[in-house]
Amino acid sequence: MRFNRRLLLTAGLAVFLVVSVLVLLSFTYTVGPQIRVVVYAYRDAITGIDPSVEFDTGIVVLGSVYEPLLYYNPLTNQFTSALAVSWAKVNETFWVFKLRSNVVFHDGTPLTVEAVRFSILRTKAMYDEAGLGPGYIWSSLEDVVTVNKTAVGFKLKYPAPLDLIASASYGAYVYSPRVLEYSKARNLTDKSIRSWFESGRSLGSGPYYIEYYDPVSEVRLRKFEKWWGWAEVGNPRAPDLVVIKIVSDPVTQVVGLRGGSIHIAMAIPKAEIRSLVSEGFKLIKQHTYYSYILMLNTRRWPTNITEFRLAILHAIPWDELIDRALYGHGIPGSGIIPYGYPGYVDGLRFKHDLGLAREYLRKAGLEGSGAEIEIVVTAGYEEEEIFAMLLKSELLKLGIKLAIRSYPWETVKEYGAAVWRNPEEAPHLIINDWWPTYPTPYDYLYLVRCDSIEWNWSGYCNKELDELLDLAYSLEGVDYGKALELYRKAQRMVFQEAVAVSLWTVIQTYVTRPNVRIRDGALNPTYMYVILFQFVEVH
Amino acid sequence: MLEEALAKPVLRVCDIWVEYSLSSGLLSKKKKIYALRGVSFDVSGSEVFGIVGASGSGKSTLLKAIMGFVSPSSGSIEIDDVDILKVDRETRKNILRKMGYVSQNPLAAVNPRFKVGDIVAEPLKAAGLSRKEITKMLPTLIESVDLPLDVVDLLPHELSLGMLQRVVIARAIATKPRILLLDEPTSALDTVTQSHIVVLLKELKDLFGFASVLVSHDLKVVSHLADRLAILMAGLVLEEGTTYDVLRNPLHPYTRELVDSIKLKEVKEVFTIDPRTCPFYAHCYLRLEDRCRRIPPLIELGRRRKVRCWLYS
Amino acid sequence: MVLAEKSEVSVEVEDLSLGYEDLDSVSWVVRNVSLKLMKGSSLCVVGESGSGKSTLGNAIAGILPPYVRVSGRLVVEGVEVIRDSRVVGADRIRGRVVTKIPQNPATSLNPYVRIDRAFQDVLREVRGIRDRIALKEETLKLISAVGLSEDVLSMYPHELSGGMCQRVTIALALAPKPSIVVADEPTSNLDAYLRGYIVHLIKDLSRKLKMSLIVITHDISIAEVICEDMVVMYLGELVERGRVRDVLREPLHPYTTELIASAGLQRVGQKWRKYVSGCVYYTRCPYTSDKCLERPPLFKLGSEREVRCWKRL
Amino acid sequence: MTKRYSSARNSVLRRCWHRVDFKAGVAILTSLALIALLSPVLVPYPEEGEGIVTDDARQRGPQPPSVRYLFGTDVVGRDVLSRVFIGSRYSLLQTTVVILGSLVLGIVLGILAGYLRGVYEVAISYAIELFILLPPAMVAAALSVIAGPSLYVVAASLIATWWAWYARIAYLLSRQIRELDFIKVSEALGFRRIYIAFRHILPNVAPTVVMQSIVDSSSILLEVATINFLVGSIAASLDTPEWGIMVGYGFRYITTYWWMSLFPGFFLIIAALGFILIGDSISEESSPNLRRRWMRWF
Amino acid sequence: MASYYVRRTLLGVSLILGLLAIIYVLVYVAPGNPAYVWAGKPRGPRAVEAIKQAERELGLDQPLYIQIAQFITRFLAGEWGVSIAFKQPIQVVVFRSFKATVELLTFSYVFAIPLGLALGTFMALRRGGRVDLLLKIASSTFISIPRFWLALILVLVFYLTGLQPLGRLDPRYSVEIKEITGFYLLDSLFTPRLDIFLDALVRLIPPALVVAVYPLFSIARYVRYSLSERFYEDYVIEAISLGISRRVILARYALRGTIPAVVQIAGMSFVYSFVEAAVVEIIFMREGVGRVLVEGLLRSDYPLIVAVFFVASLTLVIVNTATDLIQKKLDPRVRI
Repeated sequence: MRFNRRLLLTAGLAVFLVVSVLVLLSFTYTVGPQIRVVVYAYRDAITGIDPSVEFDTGIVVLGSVYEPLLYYNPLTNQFTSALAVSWAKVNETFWVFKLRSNVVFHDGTPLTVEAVRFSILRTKAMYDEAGLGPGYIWSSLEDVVTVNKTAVGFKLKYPAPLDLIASASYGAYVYSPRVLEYSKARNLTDKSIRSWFESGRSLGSGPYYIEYYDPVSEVRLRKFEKWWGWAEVGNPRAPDLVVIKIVSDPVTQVVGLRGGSIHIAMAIPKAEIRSLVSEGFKLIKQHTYYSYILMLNTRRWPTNITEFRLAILHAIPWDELIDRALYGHGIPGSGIIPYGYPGYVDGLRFKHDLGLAREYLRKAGLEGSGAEIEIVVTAGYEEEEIFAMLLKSELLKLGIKLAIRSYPWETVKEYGAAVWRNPEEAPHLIINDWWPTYPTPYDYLYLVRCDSIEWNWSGYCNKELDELLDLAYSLEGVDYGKALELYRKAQRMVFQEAVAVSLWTVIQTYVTRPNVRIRDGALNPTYMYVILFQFVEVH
Repeated sequence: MLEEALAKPVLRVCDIWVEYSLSSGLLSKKKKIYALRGVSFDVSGSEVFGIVGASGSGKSTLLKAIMGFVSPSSGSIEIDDVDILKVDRETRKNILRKMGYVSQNPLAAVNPRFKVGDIVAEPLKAAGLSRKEITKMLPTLIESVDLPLDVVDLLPHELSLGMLQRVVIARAIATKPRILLLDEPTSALDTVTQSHIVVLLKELKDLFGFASVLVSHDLKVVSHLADRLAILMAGLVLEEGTTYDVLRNPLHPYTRELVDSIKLKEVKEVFTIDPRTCPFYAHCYLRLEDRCRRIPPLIELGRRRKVRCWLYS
Repeated sequence: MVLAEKSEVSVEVEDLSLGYEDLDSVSWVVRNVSLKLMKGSSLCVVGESGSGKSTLGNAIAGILPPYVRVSGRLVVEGVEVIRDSRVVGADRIRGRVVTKIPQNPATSLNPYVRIDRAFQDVLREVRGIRDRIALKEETLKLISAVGLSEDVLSMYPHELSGGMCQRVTIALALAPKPSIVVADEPTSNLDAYLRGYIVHLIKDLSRKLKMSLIVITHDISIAEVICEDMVVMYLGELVERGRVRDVLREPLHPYTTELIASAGLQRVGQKWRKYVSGCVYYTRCPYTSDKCLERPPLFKLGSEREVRCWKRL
Repeated sequence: MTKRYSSARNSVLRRCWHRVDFKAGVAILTSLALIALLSPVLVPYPEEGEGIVTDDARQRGPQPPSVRYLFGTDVVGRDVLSRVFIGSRYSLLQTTVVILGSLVLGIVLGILAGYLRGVYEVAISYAIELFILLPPAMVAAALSVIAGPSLYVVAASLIATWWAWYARIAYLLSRQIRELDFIKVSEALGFRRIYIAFRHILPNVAPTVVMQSIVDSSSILLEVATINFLVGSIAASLDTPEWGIMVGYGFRYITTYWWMSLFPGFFLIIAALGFILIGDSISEESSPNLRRRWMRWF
Repeated sequence: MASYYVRRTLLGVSLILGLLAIIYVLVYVAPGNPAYVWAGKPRGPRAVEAIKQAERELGLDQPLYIQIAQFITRFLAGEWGVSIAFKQPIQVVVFRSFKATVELLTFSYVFAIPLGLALGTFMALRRGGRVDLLLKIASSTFISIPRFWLALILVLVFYLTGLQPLGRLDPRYSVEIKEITGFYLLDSLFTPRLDIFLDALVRLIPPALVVAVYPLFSIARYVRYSLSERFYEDYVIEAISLGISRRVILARYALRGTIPAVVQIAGMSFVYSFVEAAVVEIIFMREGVGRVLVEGLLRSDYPLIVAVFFVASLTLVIVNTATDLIQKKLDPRVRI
């Protein structure tokens, strides 16, 4: 067997070569500095990191890189200072914010009044000019003016709760105007600024800066030593390197967490949490305003019949929902504003009562008609799917056939909005998962306004309700309490019409490795999935 | 009377040129290769005209041109005084039905998924005969080629090559054609089967009295069947005459070698053919220096005897 | 292995049967054949396709496929190849003692390499020549022995004509310096014109190199030219054996008669007769008697003549 | 020598019957086919199999395999065995539809390209080359975005790419066949081209292509499943008891309820193996050299 | 000879153009609103204007053939647009992940192809024997296992053992490595750091294993089949009769004709794996083209889908063309 001998010889030689190369290389081996690393497994891809435009998952990155003027905690209803140390409403349409003095941006330039003006006007302009981003929150703003070197003034067109707006989780970030130079842009809305940001650069004042940015797989944040707040936070164990890993698969999150490739996981399968905790992993529960809202198509037969809608809502096994779909990690919905949010009304709930449902069905004249309806859910959201399956089996008892269609989010959105163009094309039921931009009840009730043709998937239009909402909104900056009262009233109207109900509000769970500690300040319910890493300790 | 009938050709092929264009490249010019260079002959009455040539001499192309499988670039092919290259498609098809065609490889000549009966019946069907008439005619046809009757229900792969060739012949004579074109009918067969087919063809010719053109590389086979024959090389007719004359007195040096080859005498192999010179130039033992470089004309030596060699000019 | 003392016998076949396995049956294609070939002599195995002559030739050349079944004995140059229903020594003779000239020259050359590479493989592997210059010299010697020029060496097989290919395969078969060459239908895929050339080439080379030659053919006229001894096979059985001269002058078996007649394109023999067990030739034999229903033994007529026919009795 | 185009096909099948692997393949596929046909009466919980979460199921919740629930129950309590068995209908039907669709399309277009000359040949053969290049999963993905994901879209996109393979075979074969004498003779006899294409070329082309499709069927099954897994798990209703989707669905719970995706995956493999065994036997038996017994011979 | 290469390349180019046209029709002419997506899904007062602008840019108001022509010119000029979902230029998004996928696939195939060849040859030589039977069953089973299922089993194994190298590199190393080629195995050698190399290698092996299974066994099966056939080719029998050794017959006679087809099979499955490897990439937390495609799908990112589609098909055209050229090189008879 000469053939084999030669093969063996060649293989041996190859192995020898490889080994010798490796040995040679090992001489050049140097040990890198030991650094604190935290790997945070996030579920979705990052959709952008332009602080003025980003309106989606990019907040996970932006939250640690940029800072607004204020932070707001709705649970305690308290503002804390961020870049502004103090603020005051001078009159209904003029606010003044005093800036922190020792702040520098990531390129070393100091925070100035001009920077605030630049950032906020750009955010507003991006929306006004190109229709992009969350700039509409500044629609009440007329101009930003310099009061003095350290104080900035906001001139409004009409009264608005500017402290809330300035603490919004989207669209309120401040960054250095030097970006104009870096990107060689000519004006505020120049595309080159966007591409400068999106290519993975940051110019904020936060505790971390972006070192590497790949929106599909990972983002690496480096500790910004010159951050003003390190002394205040007093966390010597804060990570030097934060890796935000996009781990879309929950199983991989578990596997990675157990094996040590992941330190903080936010999408652990709910069924898995208990056993992980028993193994010593730490569980952190976070209250959120992330709600799943069921919307009923009011422009298509048979859901255009109010009684029929009521029948469906009474067929939902409400008591089972949280347990079955969320494994207990949720709060039952009431009305459409989530628990703990301004404007929340307790007790706007339906009961699981098939008898009553049959009654309604008879009233609708559809008993035993074998009506067929369809529900659209977002693919990959197991809670929605389980809900749909439960509903399906309950409706079957009423003789109603429910077809479940699941689509990617973008498609769901198209189907939802179709209710205005062609109601027959839109599904009878559709689930929208929703969280607020800045803490106003208007944000939720916006879902059922006539002019909200993009998000009002019920196709519900009630001029009276719209007027009520407009009034409440205009009162927000003047009399917040009165405004809330009106919002509650509007919510009751929606409830009676049975056009949209909140199914549940999510309790977000994070599971961390034992050597990672998340301090209290790291989580804020208005910042979805954001962990402020300056409050994370690595042991 | 007889003379007259014989003199009136059934098939007259006149100065046929066939060219293939061989593109050696996208950018380079197309090369033209002539498969046939001005071939003429005629066949009359119930005569068998043989064409002998080595592979690549263009002999199969000639039959294909007559059948219309390849179209000549110039020349005329007349059948009963009608030039089939000039008539419209319908007329041409009708004329072609007067011809039978037997090819070299019986395996390729029949549809392997047809039963023998269907294969033989195909020309009858094309002629527009009814099913009844066809079934009536089939047994006689099958018997006329010495096949047992039960083959009609067999598939081609269940027959031997020799039997299959008989099936092909049966198909060719099904419509009682005026002309039978035989393209190397025996070259794929072994000697025993070969002799059977040759004998069969002779019998059939006597029985039906069709004219035929026989093409083969084997002078032996051709000389057995043909009344007259032509020697073809590189698309040129080198010699033409009655079989008797050619075999007894071969004029062209190539013909001489061919006659020798029947007796398995040692002959020279022809390697290279320059299309611009006399095709046999490189191998001719009688080479007449300069003149032979050019292609000699076809010289007529008496009645029905032609040769293409400078020797006789 | 002990080489038998140098004897005059080159190939000895004793009661050899060869068959191919099929699903659950064996089809025997060679049945109880015995023959002897003396050193330096030449033998022709003649028979039509399906007579098992190629299988016999392959057995002698030592290339039996793995699904073959054997019985009897085969000794080639003192090496026992087949013994006790087993192939035992094929790899000892193949390429060392025996080589084969294939039937189909065009497909028998490695299409992926140039001709010189094919020669080098053989010379290096079998003759153990490693030196590049020696390789080149030897290749040239071989190629010129078959009358080819040097430029063939740099060509690929598909660029060669049929006759050239056949000559290359002949040269390849000579390369290992075998003492026996088996030529399997060396001319069946060639133009009639070239047959004589190849036949004479093989004959001359075998004489010159003092090799034993076994020619397998269906054409008895080739046997006449090339061989001294002759074996006629029909359906796997040896039906006649003798000196070529004697056989041709006075064929004893009706099948031999038919073969000779077919060489002259004459036809003898019966049309179709139902097969019965007994004489294999019963179906086609013109002279049958009741005796033919029993299998005839091989009658010995003198030392050199054998025939399997009752007629001789 | 011209190749023989017919090597008695029925005898190939007859020969296959003597092979153990062929029998095993047939046994696997027959039992799967039976399961598919009879599943509504065969399975203990047909309703759950079709995707309905019955009250019973809700009561029992996810349970590991046991005597009562041989394959366990899924995350909402449905019997996995019922789902897998009923799922065989979807998976096998989808595979069959894809094979038949691409066969018909491929053979017809291939013959047209191979027999008709000129523009048709150029256009169709270019289309063949082009469509072969489209990765089926990508086409499925793109179509799912456009037309909304469903099993039909997956089947359609597979047909859209797979036909080209069959068309290529049919094209090359019929291009060879059109040069054969019996076609030329038929043409000379004056038969219409369409008659020749269907009477002469189709019967000679179809068996080879069909044979190839049998050999391919395992790849198609797996490709269907893979696409369903990829596209389906992001974009099809989890009600559908298709194997690929079920594996994808169960995959989310693999660390806790491993039986949810293990069993449908297992059936997928068995089915693919069945197709492979049959395909292998056929391709070995239809080749004269391979069907013989073999030992090392040189 | 040279003209064959020219013609084959021209065919390749024409196929690329054809592909672009198909992709355009598939993605842009379909229902949905490409202009809206192209404009970045704008809202607010100026949205309508922005969409109009995008429509003009895309030429959606033109007849179809002009649209296609415009699309092709735009695409070939490198204007692939900006990813809707990720806001980055598409070239950046695609090629970043492309490198990772190519690294994974190349690594798998570098081992799978020779191993498959060797295994197939081994089986062909022992066809009918017990070893062959065993290997045949094994390889049939292995190619019956869908890739996602195999990955899934691996995940289960990892979960149970608790050790698993996920991702492409330890995060610590990822800030130290010098990105030169984008292939970490090479970059770590350029850096040069042995520990990084080993880390990258260890993390590469498990996913590569999953990816390699299919090509390995399908090549082995093909080689077994085609080699066994080839042993009966006239020229192989002739070589046997001349007494040439098995080694030479295998290498220069039998395998020679098998290799082009093997290259073709490997090339095809290599490109098809771009998408199929997505599962593996997702599970092993690696970047990759397939993953980008899936993410793009979820967000109806038309320009991105088009680009991924195109890159994959382009690779296939290149691989196919290369295979044909190799085939021509290996088999002098090929003529088109």
